Amino acid sequence: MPLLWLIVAVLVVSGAGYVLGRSRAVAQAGGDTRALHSLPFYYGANVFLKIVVPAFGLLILWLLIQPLVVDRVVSGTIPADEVREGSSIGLVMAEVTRTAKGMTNAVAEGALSADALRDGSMDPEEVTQALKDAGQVVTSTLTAPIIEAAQLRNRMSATGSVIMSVVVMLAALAGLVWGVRESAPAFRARNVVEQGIRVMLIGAASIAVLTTIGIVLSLVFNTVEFFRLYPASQFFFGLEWAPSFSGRGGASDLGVLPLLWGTLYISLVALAVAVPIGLFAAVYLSEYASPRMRAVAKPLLEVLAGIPTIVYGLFALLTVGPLLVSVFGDGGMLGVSWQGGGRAVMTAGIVMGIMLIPFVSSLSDDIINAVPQAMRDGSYGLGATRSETIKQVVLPAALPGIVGAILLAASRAIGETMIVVLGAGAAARLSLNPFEAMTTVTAKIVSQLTGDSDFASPEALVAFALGMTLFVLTLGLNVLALYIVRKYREQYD
Amino acid sequence: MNDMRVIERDVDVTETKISARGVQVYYADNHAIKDVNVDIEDKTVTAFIGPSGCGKSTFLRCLNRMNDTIDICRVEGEIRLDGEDIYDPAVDPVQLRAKVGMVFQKPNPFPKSIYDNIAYGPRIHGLARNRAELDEIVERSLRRGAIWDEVKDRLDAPGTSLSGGQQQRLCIARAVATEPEVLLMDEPCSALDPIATSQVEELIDELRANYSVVIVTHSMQQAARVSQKTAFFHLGNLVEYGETGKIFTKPEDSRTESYITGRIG
Amino acid sequence: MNDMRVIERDVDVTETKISARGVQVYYADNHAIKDVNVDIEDKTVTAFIGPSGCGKSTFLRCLNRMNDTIDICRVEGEIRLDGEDIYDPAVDPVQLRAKVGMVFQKPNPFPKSIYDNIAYGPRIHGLARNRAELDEIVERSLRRGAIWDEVKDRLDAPGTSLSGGQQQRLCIARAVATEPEVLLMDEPCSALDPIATSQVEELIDELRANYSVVIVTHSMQQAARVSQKTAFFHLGNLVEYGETGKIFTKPEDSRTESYITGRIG
Amino acid sequence: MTDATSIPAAPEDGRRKSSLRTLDARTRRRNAAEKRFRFYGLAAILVGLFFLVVLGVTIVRSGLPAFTQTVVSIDFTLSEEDYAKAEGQLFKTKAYEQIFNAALVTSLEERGVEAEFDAKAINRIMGKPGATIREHFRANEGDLGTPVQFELSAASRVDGYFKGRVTRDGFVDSRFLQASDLDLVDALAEAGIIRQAFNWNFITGADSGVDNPGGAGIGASVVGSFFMMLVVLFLSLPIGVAASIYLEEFAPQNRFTDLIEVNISNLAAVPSIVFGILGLAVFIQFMHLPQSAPLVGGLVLTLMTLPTIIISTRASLKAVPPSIRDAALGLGASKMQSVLHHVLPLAMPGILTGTIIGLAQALGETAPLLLIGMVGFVARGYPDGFIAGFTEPNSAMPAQIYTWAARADVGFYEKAWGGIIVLLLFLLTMNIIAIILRRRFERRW
Amino acid sequence: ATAREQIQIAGSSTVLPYASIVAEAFGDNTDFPTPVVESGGSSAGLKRFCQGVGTEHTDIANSSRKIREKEIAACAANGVTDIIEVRIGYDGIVFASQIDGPAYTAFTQSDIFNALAPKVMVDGALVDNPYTKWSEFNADLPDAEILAFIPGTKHGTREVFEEKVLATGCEATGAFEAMMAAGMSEDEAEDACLEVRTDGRSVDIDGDYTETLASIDANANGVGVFGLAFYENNTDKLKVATMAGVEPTTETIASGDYPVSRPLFFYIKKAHIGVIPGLKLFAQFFVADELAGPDGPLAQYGLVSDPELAATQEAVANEETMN
Ligand SMILES: Nc1ncnc2c1ncn2[C@@H]1O[C@H](COP(=O)(O)OP(=O)(O)OP(=O)(O)O)[C@@H](O)[C@H]1O
Ligand SMILES: Nc1ncnc2c1ncn2[C@@H]1O[C@H](COP(=O)(O)OP(=O)(O)OP(=O)(O)O)[C@@H](O)[C@H]1O
Ligand SMILES: [Mg+2]
Ligand SMILES: [Mg+2]
Repeated sequence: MPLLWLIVAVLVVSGAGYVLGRSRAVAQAGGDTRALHSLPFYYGANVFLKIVVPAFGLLILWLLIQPLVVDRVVSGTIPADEVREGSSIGLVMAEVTRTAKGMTNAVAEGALSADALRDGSMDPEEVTQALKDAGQVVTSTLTAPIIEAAQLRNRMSATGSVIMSVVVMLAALAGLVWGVRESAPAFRARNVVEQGIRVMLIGAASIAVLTTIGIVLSLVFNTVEFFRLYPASQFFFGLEWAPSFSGRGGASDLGVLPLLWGTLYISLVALAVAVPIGLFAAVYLSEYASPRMRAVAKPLLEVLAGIPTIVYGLFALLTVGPLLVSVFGDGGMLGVSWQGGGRAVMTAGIVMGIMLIPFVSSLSDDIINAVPQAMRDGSYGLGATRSETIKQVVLPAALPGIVGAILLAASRAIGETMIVVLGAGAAARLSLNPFEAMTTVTAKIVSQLTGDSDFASPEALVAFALGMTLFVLTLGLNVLALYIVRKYREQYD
Repeated sequence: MNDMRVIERDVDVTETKISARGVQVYYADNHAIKDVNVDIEDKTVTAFIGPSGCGKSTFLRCLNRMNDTIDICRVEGEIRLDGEDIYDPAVDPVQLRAKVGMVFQKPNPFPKSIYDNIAYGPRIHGLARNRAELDEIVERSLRRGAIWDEVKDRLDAPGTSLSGGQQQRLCIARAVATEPEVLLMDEPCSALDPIATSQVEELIDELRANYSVVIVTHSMQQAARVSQKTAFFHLGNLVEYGETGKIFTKPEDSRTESYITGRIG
Repeated sequence: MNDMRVIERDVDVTETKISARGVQVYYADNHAIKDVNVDIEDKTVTAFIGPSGCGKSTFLRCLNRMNDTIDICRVEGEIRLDGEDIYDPAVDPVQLRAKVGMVFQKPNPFPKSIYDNIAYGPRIHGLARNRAELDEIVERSLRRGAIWDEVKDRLDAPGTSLSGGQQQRLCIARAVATEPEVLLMDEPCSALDPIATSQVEELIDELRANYSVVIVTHSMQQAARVSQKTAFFHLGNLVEYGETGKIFTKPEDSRTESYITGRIG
Repeated sequence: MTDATSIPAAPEDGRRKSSLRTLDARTRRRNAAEKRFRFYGLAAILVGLFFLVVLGVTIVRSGLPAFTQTVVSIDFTLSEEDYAKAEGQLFKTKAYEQIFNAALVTSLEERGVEAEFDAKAINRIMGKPGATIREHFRANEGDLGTPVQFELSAASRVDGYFKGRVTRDGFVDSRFLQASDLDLVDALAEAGIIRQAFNWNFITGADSGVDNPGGAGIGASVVGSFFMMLVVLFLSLPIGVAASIYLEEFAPQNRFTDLIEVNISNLAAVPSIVFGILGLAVFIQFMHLPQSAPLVGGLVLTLMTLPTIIISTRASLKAVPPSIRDAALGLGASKMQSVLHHVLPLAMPGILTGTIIGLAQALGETAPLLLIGMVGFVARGYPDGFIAGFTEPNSAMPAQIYTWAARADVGFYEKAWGGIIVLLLFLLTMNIIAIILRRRFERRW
Repeated sequence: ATAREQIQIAGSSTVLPYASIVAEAFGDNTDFPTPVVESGGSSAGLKRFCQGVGTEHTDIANSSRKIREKEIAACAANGVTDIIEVRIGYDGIVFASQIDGPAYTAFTQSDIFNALAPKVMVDGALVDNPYTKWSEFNADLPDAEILAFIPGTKHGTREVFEEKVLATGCEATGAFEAMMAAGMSEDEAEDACLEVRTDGRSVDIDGDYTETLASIDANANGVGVFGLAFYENNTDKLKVATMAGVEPTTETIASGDYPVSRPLFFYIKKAHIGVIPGLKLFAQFFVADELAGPDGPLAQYGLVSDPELAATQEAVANEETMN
């Protein structure tokens, strides 16, 4: 693993750089750290960063770019007649890549002689057989141009990695020299290091952005494909969700509205359960409970978030559903017959709400706890009761955090499937009655993705369109939430 | 030192408002108040003086049970308001605090608008029947806190965006707005300029007509100017308590004397 | 009013440490500082006086760019420290603040131990080579802050469990520990008793030998006692700036005069 | 200032003179509200705990039986020729089973067990011992021809009979078990041949085929989950905290930052299976990481957990009062130092809460694993090394539970609940550190 | 990347149990590692199967239906051209209810259609389904509320249920003719026949049969649709109903007497044979008489053994690709 060694080598150099940079700065200051602009640590860290960042940056870039370059060059050498009908240059290149890797592996295992990597006049059959024997993936009998291309590819990559190792090490050493030379007392090491850390922080923040881009990309192509097969207007405005399995075309109704309605309804019920319970629990934990009770109750409530959803699903199906039916169902305790079956918006919503309690309670508790005591004192001193203080002083001050917690809970509610499927059913329906079965977008995404239908049919592709729709909608909701927080935020201190 | 003269005012009533007997306060192991006995009279301004850290704030906070909010704080002894033990389990600290208002040492405006800061107390106590009345209370309180002119144009600005002294006056106005029977003020003028200080002192004097006011101060002059009674604390002990005039002119305890004469202000 | 006499001290150096030119500060629309020009001299104590809310703290916070942390605050004009514009983009505010230390109006100890509160500055500036040195710095700073005796037995107690005045002195000690060249003190003695006040004043006087000190105070006496230069602010304007003696005895501006004479303390 | 200087008359004479003990109507109302409020709080906690208890009891009651297993323990001698014969077959384990069952029949006949039985009945009683036997003799060829004591799990229904899941009344004959077999089982139990034992295999083993509930264990998937959680913890916590610090403390307040903020909250609402789609495309098909591997699972779950950690971290960073930052900055600390030294420690409880909740969610999540190949039948035993632990195919606890719950044999249903117990124990162990840490960081100021 | 050692299988959750039995046995009986069998549905399994050739793609796709033309085309577009189709047997689909519940013992397709269709024939006219109890249209059936748990639209079983039960029932009751008579085209009428009522008496189950079982547990009147294997494993809780007089057993299904069943398949990527260790052996193992035969563990578990197994074995041995 030369790559591993290269990384180790760079790390060793950077370790040495840290020590050198630090000691040089201290030495130049005559051993008096006070004469330094920054703490000695920063001088070391500066050199460390100067070595690691360019070296690894270069390494990563090289690793990304080299295959592209090699592929370009190699694909240029493949004669046009190698590309069979119905195939494409891309597939041939995939084969070349596979063959090249296979040959390398085969040589490493000793199944092929080392000069097979060079020999231009190898018998394709022989190579194919040798590769198969070595347990490498080969699709069919290889042809001479493919073997040659594979050899070229291997040669280029090998040279490439040698050059890469040299360049990376040079960069590391250059960084070392640069960094150590900088290590003079007047050098603003802290600023440089902090700038570096800042860049890393930005990097971390951009991972979230990259994830979003990735999600959009992984949904968008299939979404477009879906809309090619199914009219967008029916998808967005259709009032019915009834995919037909047989995929005979035209038989499916894929209207998103009933699903959206179900999502909204179930999430609302779930939040209606989780938010009051969670908030009251948080308030009690942070304002009333003894430290010991808090220490016990809070983690216990958090267990609720960790119970696998399948348990909640079964709880909904076997316990809560029948219970609700016995109250709201035909011949139930209330004498109303609102609820037909155990599966209902209410069932799923209530159970989901239970699961979400800790999302609201724990986080809100932390935030409430962080509100300075002086705020509370100010209110108590005016003769306010605790609850008045909490409602009018503490909660407003903790609002951003609480909204965050609720958003998290809402997100989880929207993303949940198992409880929905077991508790609310799989049938989409547009109805106001919370005691009827409904289903959510997410549940349908999962079921259409994991179903048995034709993967190129609208019934399967609709999952992507649903994902996209949900994504856009929740984006809207989040913008709204941000706006609310901005508007009502109360900055204490 | 001529302005250290004690203004001789009639102490109209001598009815005892708050009486403390054998009060001990501990912060965990730290014995902060040691066996303090004191009678605070109604319609009187009582000043607590003493070196920093001697327990003035601690004792003050005992008087309206604000110490309840500090976990490690333990109060022993007996404190009676109008003859009723305020530490009695039957006593509702909320009602107590409505009667015994407090201005804290560090100004702590709520992160709300200036208006809401003041209106908060009257609202929870239901002192205003309607918005107009509330507006009136707010204005009156801000005027009494000597801050009306500075904030009248920005009642919607957050209380936290005020300057230090303004925040302090806001807190005074806030406390006054609830019309407590006893007002505890912990260094209410520490961040105030002389003019504002005199306005607050006027307020205190005015309050004295109906209420009892306890004020912690580091300024002997202020104590002498506004108070009729003075209590001198030292290392958690109540060293001396009596008529302000007497404390400042003929202290009995040598510690009092040395504190008063060792003064600089 | 005999203790209002101005102590005539030699103003050793007249080198300008900080010079402000045409400084304007806005809090959103609120014009808090209006075109202030001032030269603060090295090895001198400068006092800022003025009514509450006039912009003293705001201006003080400009001098070490603490206003950067307030989003809505906008500073215009030029402030030079040793001839260098501190608002220059090339200037590192961190380094600036290491040189220009600050004691805030509201004491704000870290929720850490007393020891760590003091040791924090020396640690991040690498002022101590080892633990012993650090211990020494902490002790010296606490002594200079006139609080050593009160806390020496509980250096591990949280800084937030101190009394108001103690917190204030802790913050002074904390600021002194980092050995800044300029020390900005926003009402450092507001919560202190006379004895502690005099100790802090001594400290200020002592610091003057090497550093430049700017102090905001509401006490004319204090300004007169410790400062060589005094600046009087009014409604965001620097009304008058000059030798302390002159300001207090022969003010040029009528507003200054009325503020000083209208005083009570 | 006229109305300001005139002292207003006492607003309510009643209030002024009232005793502290006698509450006026308003105070009584307020106190009642206070009591109610406090009661709501307590009730909320109790409701939460009540559900926890209900769920906990359900889980424990349904899951505890998974920790025991009915075993048939018997001395068994395998002759060399039987061994050779069995090894010569395509379906070797079946051959071993037949040999074993035949031997059991003989042994029972010798002992004179008082029950009617035939070879078919024995077949029905026994589970799938073939693999165990083969494994043993392949590893210890020396044992051939000598008696070896085996403890082999009995069939799922026999197990159910011992655990009370299968009862004689209402018993329906099926090709899996017949009423007459129960007499035989009773007789065997009396003879001490068949009994209940602690099911170590459940704790240490890997998944088994759907016809072999006795052989199924959660152990391998605990390892899988462990490696995934390692990845999640070591990636999502630092990245999440770093991202939050940037957004909350350093990022300029502008549209772009708002966009990122909204974006992150939005990620939290993306259904987890969509992360699976992303993971399949990016990690497996683009980056060529191995399929069904905890490494990929961990990466996908990291992406899924990040928003939770970021949202909670940001919320708690926001909650730290600015005066703390000012104090540090005023001493000449850099922004970075003030954040790292003061703000972050104070925000720690919220960060840890986010981690606890995020990891709990990640630990229990199956949907994204579905698409990267960790759900189904991934019975691979233990990885042979630390690195291999990340890259070798493995399942995860929730995936295992999910698959078990879907299987037809009730024996697996019980295993699923047992797996849930293990999962919760795992979760508690994982959380305990965070909970202790969180308590240490909690303070009011 | 190093070559993958284990066989990677993905696809139908109906095939998964059988695949898991074979995979476990394969691991126990050979020196190859135990294959990994992912669930996730036929659709996802085939999709991954078709995404390309190479170690990052799966070797085998399990499917509870035949691969479709469009999918073959998609495969080809990604270079997956040589596919071997293997039929492993049949899955019987049965109607079962709580063992102590109402006596649902014999159904016909018409009964199911009458119970679940949104529009049924009453007195010769096509009307909105008025029935609330089974006995209302068939006096032989119990006097119990209609409540059926049928496979959700994600399941392949749904197709069989629609085609072999609803469509047949639709024609048998005369509803189909009535629809045609009412002016629907043949296609429309066929589609209409496959619809189910939406008033909550027909409940879609998107989950597994365990979910159906749990639903039946919670509803004494419920009738559920199960796979034969699942039913046979739970005879102590469920009682099965005959369909058109035929009792569902492996024999009746294999002989074709029992009308509701479907074949199960898996597909092998020929390019991976000889490359992924043991791939071909696994396929052969799967369809060997010892495993998939009438006495093998698969049949023991409930798979209806394919009467033409020998031909399948032949085809696998010869690596016969489709087309
Ligand atoms: N954060 C802030 N946001 C908005 N306005 C502010 C803020 N801080 C101060 N102000 C306003 O700026 C003006 C000057 O405030 P500053 O704090 O400088 O006064 P000051 O002279 O220090 O008063 P004091 O003696 O009361 O502390 C005041 O009107 C105040 O209300
Ligand atoms: N919350 C607390 N926890 C622990 N000790 C405390 C707390 N508050 C105060 N103390 C200690 O109790 C003693 C008395 O404090 P107190 O605040 O009453 O002093 P004070 O007289 O108000 O002083 P100052 O004039 O400085 O405000 C001091 O030693 C202080 O350190
Ligand atoms: Mg105090
Ligand atoms: Mg100020």
